[in-house]
Amino acid sequence: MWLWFSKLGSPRWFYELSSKWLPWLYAAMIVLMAIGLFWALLIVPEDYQQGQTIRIMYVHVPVASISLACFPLMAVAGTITLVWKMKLADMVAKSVAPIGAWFTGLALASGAIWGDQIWGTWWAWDARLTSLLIQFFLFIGVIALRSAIESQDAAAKACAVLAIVGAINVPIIKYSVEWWNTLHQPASSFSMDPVAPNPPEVWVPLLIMISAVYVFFVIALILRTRNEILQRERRSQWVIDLVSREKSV
Amino acid sequence: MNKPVSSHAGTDISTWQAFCATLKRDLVIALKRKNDLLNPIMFFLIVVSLFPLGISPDPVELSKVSAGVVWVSALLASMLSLDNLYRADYEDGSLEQLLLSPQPLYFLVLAKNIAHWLISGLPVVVLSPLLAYMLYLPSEAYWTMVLTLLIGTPVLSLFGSIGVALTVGLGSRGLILAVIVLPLSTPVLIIGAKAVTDVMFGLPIGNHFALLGAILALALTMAPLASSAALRISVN
Amino acid sequence: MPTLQFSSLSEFLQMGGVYTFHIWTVYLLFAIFIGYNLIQPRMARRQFIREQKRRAARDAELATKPRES
Amino acid sequence: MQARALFCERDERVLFSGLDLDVHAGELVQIKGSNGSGKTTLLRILCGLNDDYEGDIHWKGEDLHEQRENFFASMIYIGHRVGVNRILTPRENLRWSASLHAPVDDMRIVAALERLGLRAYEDIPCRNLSAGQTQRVALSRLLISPASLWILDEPFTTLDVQGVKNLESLLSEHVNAGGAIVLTTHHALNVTCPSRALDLDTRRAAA
Repeated sequence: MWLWFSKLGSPRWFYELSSKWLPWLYAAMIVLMAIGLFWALLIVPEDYQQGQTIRIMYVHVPVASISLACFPLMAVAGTITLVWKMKLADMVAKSVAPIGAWFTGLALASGAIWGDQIWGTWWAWDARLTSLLIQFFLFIGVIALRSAIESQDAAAKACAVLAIVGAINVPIIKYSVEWWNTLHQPASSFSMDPVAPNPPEVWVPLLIMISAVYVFFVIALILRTRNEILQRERRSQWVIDLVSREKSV
Repeated sequence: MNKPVSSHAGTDISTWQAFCATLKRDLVIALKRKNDLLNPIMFFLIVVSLFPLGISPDPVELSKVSAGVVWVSALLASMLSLDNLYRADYEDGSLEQLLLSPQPLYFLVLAKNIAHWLISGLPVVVLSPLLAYMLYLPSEAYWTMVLTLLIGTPVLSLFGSIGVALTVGLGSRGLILAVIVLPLSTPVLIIGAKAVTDVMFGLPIGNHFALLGAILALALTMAPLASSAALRISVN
Repeated sequence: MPTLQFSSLSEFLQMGGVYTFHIWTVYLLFAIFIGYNLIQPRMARRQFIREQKRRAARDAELATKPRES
Repeated sequence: MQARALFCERDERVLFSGLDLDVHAGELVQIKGSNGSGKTTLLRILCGLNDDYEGDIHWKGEDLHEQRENFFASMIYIGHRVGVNRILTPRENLRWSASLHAPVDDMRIVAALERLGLRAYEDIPCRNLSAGQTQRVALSRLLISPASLWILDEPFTTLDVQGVKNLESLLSEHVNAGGAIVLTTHHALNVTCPSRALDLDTRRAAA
């Protein structure tokens, strides 16, 4: 197992493997996204309560749920960097941070817009939106720390520690925000997590959308990690050959 | 009488002595630099007195926000004085001596955090009733506020120590410290401020303290470990 | 074919009239979000390759004509 | 202490690779090399402050990482930044750094300061001392610590002629008494004890 694990760690092996997988991932994303969007926009019936705005759910819920996964993923990559000193894990951790910030940002925007027609204001201190907001600050903190430290591996370890500390705090922040919020406002009249009470023709397209956005997440992560690999291995021979093979752009 | 160094029994005693010596050293340094003692207190006073100017002098208005104002100012005051926790030691090399000590770094970092809390956290707690009075906080909420601050401010110091340990090697560290530390301290702020406001409405606040205690326990065990790891990285 | 909710394109664009703006801004943001995160890495890669090519060319040129010390 | 095949790279520049270094009791090893040749980095790696290297280091036969406490207990490192707090007095500084290793009573602290010519300066805040005197405060830590291995990074800078002689006799005493020293310095070292030099520049040229 150990050989496999260390082989997995070599950036070049990851780069070549990802070049094989990328076309398939793109195909899967396009198919899933097409079906999901078509279904969500055109076929899902109007919701008796929120009308057409239920279609916003098909963007907000997938993006929000994956943004919640970004921080733990960054913490795991950070732990691997700290414990096994694997360069690739740090490259993944460095690439996850901006993607996580993007996901959380979009989740915030779509959540606020969706909430607007319930609370009548663009921003309401709803529990979910607030914990997304704080998570967004945590991501910005990691990115700021990453760019502040010049030397590559000191930044890697420092961000790993911050990612781990942050990942431990995300659930605490989530519950304290929810605990703080629900006591003031009655739980919002309709539930944002749709899977439970809604009929299948509503949550089936949602599952498709979630998987589509998930594949997109994997693609975006791979693309950024590949750039990171090229950047850090630019002196090694295989990158030089690769550059010479590329047609001059 | 020179204590044997590596005998196991010896290390437990000398760990305690190293802990006390570091604690005493930091307090002595703070006492010698008088203005470092005043900074957190003055900052706390100024920030709190800014709020009535910003909101309104009307007592009813102020008493509603007083708990939040005191808590946010306490948070910012402890954040402000975090910076010189490791900065001076990093610059003159004592931090390296700290890392090279055979005693577990956990206790030494804990000693420094406690010293920092005594310098910046405790004065804020002691001073908070005066400021609460200024903000027309209802009298029955005083004790709750002092108690929540007493439990909350150490957590701010402990989490802050992680942030400052991560950024000790950097040049521009003020902003990054805030961006890293403040999100981590939001739970304490939420629960603390809520406990005080809930007491004002006469609601039970038993579980508020349970939560605060739990977070303090977590911070006490986890934060120094993270700070030690961060220090080893920054001094690398 | 499952029943379409909207009979005509214009009705689809109206999206129920009341919250047209909301729904379409969310989907616009979604499109920008997907587009940016797919295109930006590719642009960065192209930029990287252009840089490396220029560096390789410069190194090659330096190697051929020995610099007078 | 045995270091095997040390490799260290700093900002894409290889400082040294495949470096072996043995330090035995009763020996002084001087690391020579031009500025930026990696002397300080090597010392920081040996003393465990910097773990960005490949290769392994053994202390008394066992791997360093396994027994950090014993190693730290019997090693003392004085770097460019000597670790003397400017607000505290020499006495307070020494009491604190002693407590990190092995607490000692005041008598030995005063004796150590006296040995390095700081007799009347025990209770003056270090910010009023000259650089040379601050350096001596740091060096007096060597006298009160039970450490057998001294790792000193350019200990002679800022010392006056008397200070240099004083320190050289101190080093010889320690080595002859069975201690080991690894140090870097730019001036011609004359110590009355077995010593050898390792020049990083010639080593790199040869490699």
